[in-house]
Amino acid sequence: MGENGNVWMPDAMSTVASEVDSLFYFVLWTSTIIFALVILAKVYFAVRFRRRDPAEVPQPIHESKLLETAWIVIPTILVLIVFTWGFKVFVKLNSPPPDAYQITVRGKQWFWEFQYPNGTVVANEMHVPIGQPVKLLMSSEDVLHSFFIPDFRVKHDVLPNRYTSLWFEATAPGEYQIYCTEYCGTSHSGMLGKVIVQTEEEFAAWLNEQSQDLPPAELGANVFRQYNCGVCHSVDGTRIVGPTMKGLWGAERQFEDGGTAVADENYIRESVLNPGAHIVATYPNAMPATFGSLSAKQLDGLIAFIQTLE
Amino acid sequence: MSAHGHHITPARTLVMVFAGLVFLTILTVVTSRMETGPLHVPLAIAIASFKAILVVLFFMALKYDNKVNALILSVGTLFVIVFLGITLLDTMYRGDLPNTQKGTIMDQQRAEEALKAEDPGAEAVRINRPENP
Amino acid sequence: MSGTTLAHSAHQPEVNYLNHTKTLKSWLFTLDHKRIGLMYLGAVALAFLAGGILALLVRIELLAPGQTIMGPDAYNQSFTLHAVLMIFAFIIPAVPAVMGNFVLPIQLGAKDVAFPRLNLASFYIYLLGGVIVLSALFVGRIDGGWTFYAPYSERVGDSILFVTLGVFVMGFSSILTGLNFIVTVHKMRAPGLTWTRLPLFVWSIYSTSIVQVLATPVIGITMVLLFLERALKIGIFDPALGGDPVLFQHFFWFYSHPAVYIMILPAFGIVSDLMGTFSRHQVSGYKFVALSSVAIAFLGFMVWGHHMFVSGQSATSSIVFSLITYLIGIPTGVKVLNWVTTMYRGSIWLQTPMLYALAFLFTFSIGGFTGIMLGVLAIDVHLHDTYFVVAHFHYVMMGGNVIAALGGLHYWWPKMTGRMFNETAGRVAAALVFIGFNLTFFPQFIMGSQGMPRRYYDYLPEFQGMHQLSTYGSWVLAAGLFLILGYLLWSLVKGERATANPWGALTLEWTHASSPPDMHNFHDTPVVTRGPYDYHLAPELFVTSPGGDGAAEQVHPTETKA
Amino acid sequence: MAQTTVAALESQDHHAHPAHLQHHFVSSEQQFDAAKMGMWLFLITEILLFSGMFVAYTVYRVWHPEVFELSAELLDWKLGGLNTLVLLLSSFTVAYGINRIQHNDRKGLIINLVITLLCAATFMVVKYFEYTGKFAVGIFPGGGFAPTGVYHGHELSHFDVPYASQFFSIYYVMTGIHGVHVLVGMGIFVWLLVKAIRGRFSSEYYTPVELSGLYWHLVDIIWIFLFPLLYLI
Ligand code: HEA
Ligand code: HEA
Ligand code: HEC
Ligand code: CUA
Ligand SMILES: [Cu+2]
Repeated sequence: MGENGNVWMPDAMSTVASEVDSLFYFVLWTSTIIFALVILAKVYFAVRFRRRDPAEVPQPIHESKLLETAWIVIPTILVLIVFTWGFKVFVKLNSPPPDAYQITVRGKQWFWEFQYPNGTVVANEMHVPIGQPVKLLMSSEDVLHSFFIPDFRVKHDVLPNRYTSLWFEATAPGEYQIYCTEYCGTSHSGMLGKVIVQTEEEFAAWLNEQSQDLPPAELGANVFRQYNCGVCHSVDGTRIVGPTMKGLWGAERQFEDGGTAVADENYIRESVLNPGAHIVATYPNAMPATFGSLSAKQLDGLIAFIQTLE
Repeated sequence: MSAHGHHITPARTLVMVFAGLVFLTILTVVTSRMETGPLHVPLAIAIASFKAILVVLFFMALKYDNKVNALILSVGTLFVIVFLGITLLDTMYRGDLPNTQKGTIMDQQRAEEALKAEDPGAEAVRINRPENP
Repeated sequence: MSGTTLAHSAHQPEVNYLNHTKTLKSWLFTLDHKRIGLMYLGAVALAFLAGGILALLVRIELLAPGQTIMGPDAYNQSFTLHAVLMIFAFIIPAVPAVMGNFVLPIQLGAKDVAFPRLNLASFYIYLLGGVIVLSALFVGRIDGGWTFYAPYSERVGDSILFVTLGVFVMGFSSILTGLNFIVTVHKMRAPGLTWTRLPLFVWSIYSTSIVQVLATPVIGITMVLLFLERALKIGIFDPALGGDPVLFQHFFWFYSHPAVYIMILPAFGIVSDLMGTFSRHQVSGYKFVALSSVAIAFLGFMVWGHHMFVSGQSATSSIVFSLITYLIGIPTGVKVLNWVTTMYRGSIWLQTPMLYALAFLFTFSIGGFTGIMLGVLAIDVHLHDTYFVVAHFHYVMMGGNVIAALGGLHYWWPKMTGRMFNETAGRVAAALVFIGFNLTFFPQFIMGSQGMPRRYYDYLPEFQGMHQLSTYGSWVLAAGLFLILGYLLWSLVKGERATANPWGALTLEWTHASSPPDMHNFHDTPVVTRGPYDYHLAPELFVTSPGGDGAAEQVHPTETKA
Repeated sequence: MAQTTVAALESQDHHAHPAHLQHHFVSSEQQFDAAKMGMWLFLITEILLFSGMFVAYTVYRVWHPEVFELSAELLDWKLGGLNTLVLLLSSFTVAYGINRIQHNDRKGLIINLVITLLCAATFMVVKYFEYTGKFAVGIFPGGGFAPTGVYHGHELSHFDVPYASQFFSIYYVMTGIHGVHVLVGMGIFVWLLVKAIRGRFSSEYYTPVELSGLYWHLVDIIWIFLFPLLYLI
């Protein structure tokens, strides 16, 4: 249980993280000490005063007023300290500096979309510059989600119809995990993402590159990866939640209601935009209808990508 | 309390309480139709509370009843106040730290549309959108 | 309490509440609080078993990342049903409706609870609610967790209507039980049984009942509103209709936080009684322990928002909630202190029930301290909805309530059934439960603070070690619990017959009622002349003992009264 | 309390048990007190049940006071006021009925119960007209809210504003659940009436009348609050 954050807290990678950690360890260790006192006393008494003679009747003892008072006063002082401390850090955690770089975040079942000030939209992989406060302005398209980056010690619920926000300032380059921590349906545990912390220059270069044109199949592969299609669709022929994408192109599809169709551009477009329209036989109607925001370019990319999966 | 000592509320008291209740009903209607400014809501609630107290004390005979029952009622009422009061602490102060927006997104959009409708020329008017505070 | 009454009730009566009538009907329509208590015990144990098996399935699924034994939808439904069963069908009725029903009237020296018919009705309402909840399974999926957060709960299938209706109905049962007990405590005490002579178990059930009566109606109206919101789209909670999802959370937690004190206060009562009996010592700070239950019950109503620190509620309210949350730790802490000091210079008899009381002190304290950590605003931001919270509430619910309830079950088992369980088996099982429990849930604290979110069907490989430990622990825990089930059932057939007062306790159910009690509890209404833990005033209970450990059994002459 | 019980215990052997006394009570006194206390506890659960709706009302009113004031104008305060008076009268007759039976005036009790029932029925009939009148112009709770035409001299299209539907949802839920309580109360009064006609009550024993009365007064009190909150302000 070292202070270096290996057993309890993960390594502190944002400016506020270490403040949260000091508080955490303060509470942890004071609690541990009081707990140890209680348990030691209990074990000692259980051994020392164990019943030796079935007929023994101990005399009542006088309660120690001092002990009782101390036991009330000391914890009260401790909790008041912890309260003020916790409150201060809480306010800091929730008040982004005015010069923060703002990224708009949309949570959907079950992926995250990030929109940069220049209009670039990416999914599940958020690139941010190091050493600069970043503010996320978040909202949801459907149900509650919650945006959590453990390494930065930040979390906030993402609500439909209301903006909430959080902010952080990363202290070292690297990749950090994003979780969704409010239950949101089947793939709640698949609603993951990454924060990629880069130097100013790298970040600027990445942002620039995002707005450039990629070849459609490559763009499609990116979309497929970023939007986590792979959670439900394999590209190597194995069956997961949904049908595999391998060999899908041009194949004849059997539907639950008995209908059939050939998997062409329109079919794939429809499958993605309105998955409930035709349910592939033997599969559940489990694909979320949340991909409506994919642009025409991205859809073309996906189609091109699926074409490559012979 | 005597042997079968239930208190008997005299008919006269009951009639007077009833008359009082009718009077207060009329009063609340009348005052609510007058211009009472900031007193508008509190007055109506005060009158209603007073009526409720009359019913409790006389029709329900709590005035003459076991004190425990009065305690039960007070505790119940107290917790309604706790529920209401602390919930309002949230809903009234929503957005006191910048991590939550006070209004909903729908409201903001409506306000924006209203602005545009008023002044179609000002395409760029964007009120209080979080993107550009 | 004269010697004659003691001798009088010491023998095991031929005719008792269990066998004075034998037909099935005489059980199903019984108005006897003891039989109703036993029926609850059966129902509640079934719920625990079902909930526990689901928990084991959940744990097995988490043995490795990816799919292990079930898919995501099955998993999400498993933990939801696990929680709904455990909370509404098991833990809330467990202690009050089983032990409260059985023991409370006898401890008060009453023949029955104030409203026996209502008591029976609440049992059947409880069953009805349970059936409605389970019928949801046949309608469609029930996922979303036991918290039913809007708007998700309004988007999943219609089965959620059944769950909400079932919870609503079970709530009624809980209200009626609480109401019944409050009136019983006020109006049915035996002569001489003043408020300061009430056993602490009675005090705790009394405070619990207050919470039940005050809080449960709110979950009722919440469920009604959720129901109407689905049926009529009334738009109070659903943001798509202009509603406010955070308001739903206020409604839900206004009930569900006080509900956690419905779960823990009875456990405090059991532990106080066990500490007194098995230390044969006055429970120190009696008045404080008694009143702190009431204080906790009241304070518990003002902290519900500590479940909502990152929900988007205002910081103003978060501050109030956080501050009052800590304040609850103070009266709880004084209870802990008084339990420990009760042991000081006592005469501590380490029988199975006492082992559970000691285990409780350990596990509940961990649960309580981690609760305080969660109440710290800045720390909760990181820990909210991670396995740290899961570990916290299992430490207080399983490690607090269930372990105390197991202690109580062992303690009152001889009274309920007239049979002793096997002591050795009891100790082995207690050890298994204690070790298994800690092994299951302690690793969850660590993975939680490392960032492992809860309600996750799948997880990143780095958490696998902790998850595996936890799963293995759940097997040890299950082994202990099944062992208990086994030897308790066995004792019904082969168990040694119990005397009236095998533990040498001082409360009325031991001193004035036989084991098992007869149908009206007492031959004559007892007259109480001393406090519940005044062991030093009752030497006649112990001094005649011929010696040997556990010899309290031999204290009372087993031969019939001359 | 303990003293009463001792006294009652001692006297128990000397008195014959009245027919209504259950075996686990030592005296009618104890039985009556217990029943009444149980009733009061039940009443506070009712209060807390309604509290949820009052909280919803207050929260939305604080957020959108103008909408609530505007929407309240669509409710007819004359009908609401009439219903208030009707319920007050019924509360009075219940209380007076108890007074009658305490004087062993069985006929008085019956007459008062009948008036109470009539009042309750009037209340429901008025509510029926209020509801149907609104349904006719598309004022439905929640999702169905689509007001059109003219109602009470108001052009309804002005009311198709955000959160007006919330007001009416709350209106329907509150008055609806209150109405259910009135219906339940009517059932209870029919039952009491039958018992009263069969001569089950006397100045010695009228606990069911008294307890039902408490319930009815609470239903009245809730309306006392609903009336100004929904119709007037
Ligand atoms: C039996 C049930 C029970 C009990 C008794 C408690 C007791 C407490 N709980 Fe717990 N809690 C739950 C059941 C319970 N809880 C459940 C079910 C959830 C999660 C629900 C969900 O989301 O699904 C939860 C979640 C939960 C949260 C929200 C976490 C989150 O979601 O982010 C918080 C935050 O404040 C909290 C705090 C506390 C506190 C402060 C106590 C206190 O009462 C503890 C008091 C005890 C002690 C403090 C120990 C003894 C004291 C001393 C030895 C004295 C010295 C003390 C000091 C110096 C402080 N609990
Ligand atoms: C009383 C409450 C209670 C109890 C006792 C338990 C008991 C257990 N719980 Fe549960 N749990 C909850 C309440 C409870 N839980 C709640 C509220 C949630 C939150 C759900 C949500 O997120 O919505 C949860 C969630 C939860 C999770 C997290 C799921 C997730 O977030 O993805 C896990 C995972 O490990 C878990 C495991 C266990 C285990 C292994 C036990 C074990 O302790 C179980 C052991 C029991 C048995 C093995 C049964 C044996 C019984 C018998 C043999 C009958 C014998 C009868 C007598 C002795 C009378 N629980
Ligand atoms: C939560 C699971 C899930 C996710 C995430 C998901 N899908 Fe699906 N998908 C399914 C299921 C189940 C089906 C089969 C049922 C149906 O037709 O709706 C399906 C069907 C399809 C089909 C038709 C396949 C066929 O065999 O005819 C296409 C194309 C498709 N998905 C593309 C995508 C793309 C592209 C993405 C990501 C942008 C995606 N899916 C994300 C579950 C998912
Ligand atoms: Cu999104 Cu969980
Ligand atoms: Cu809580």
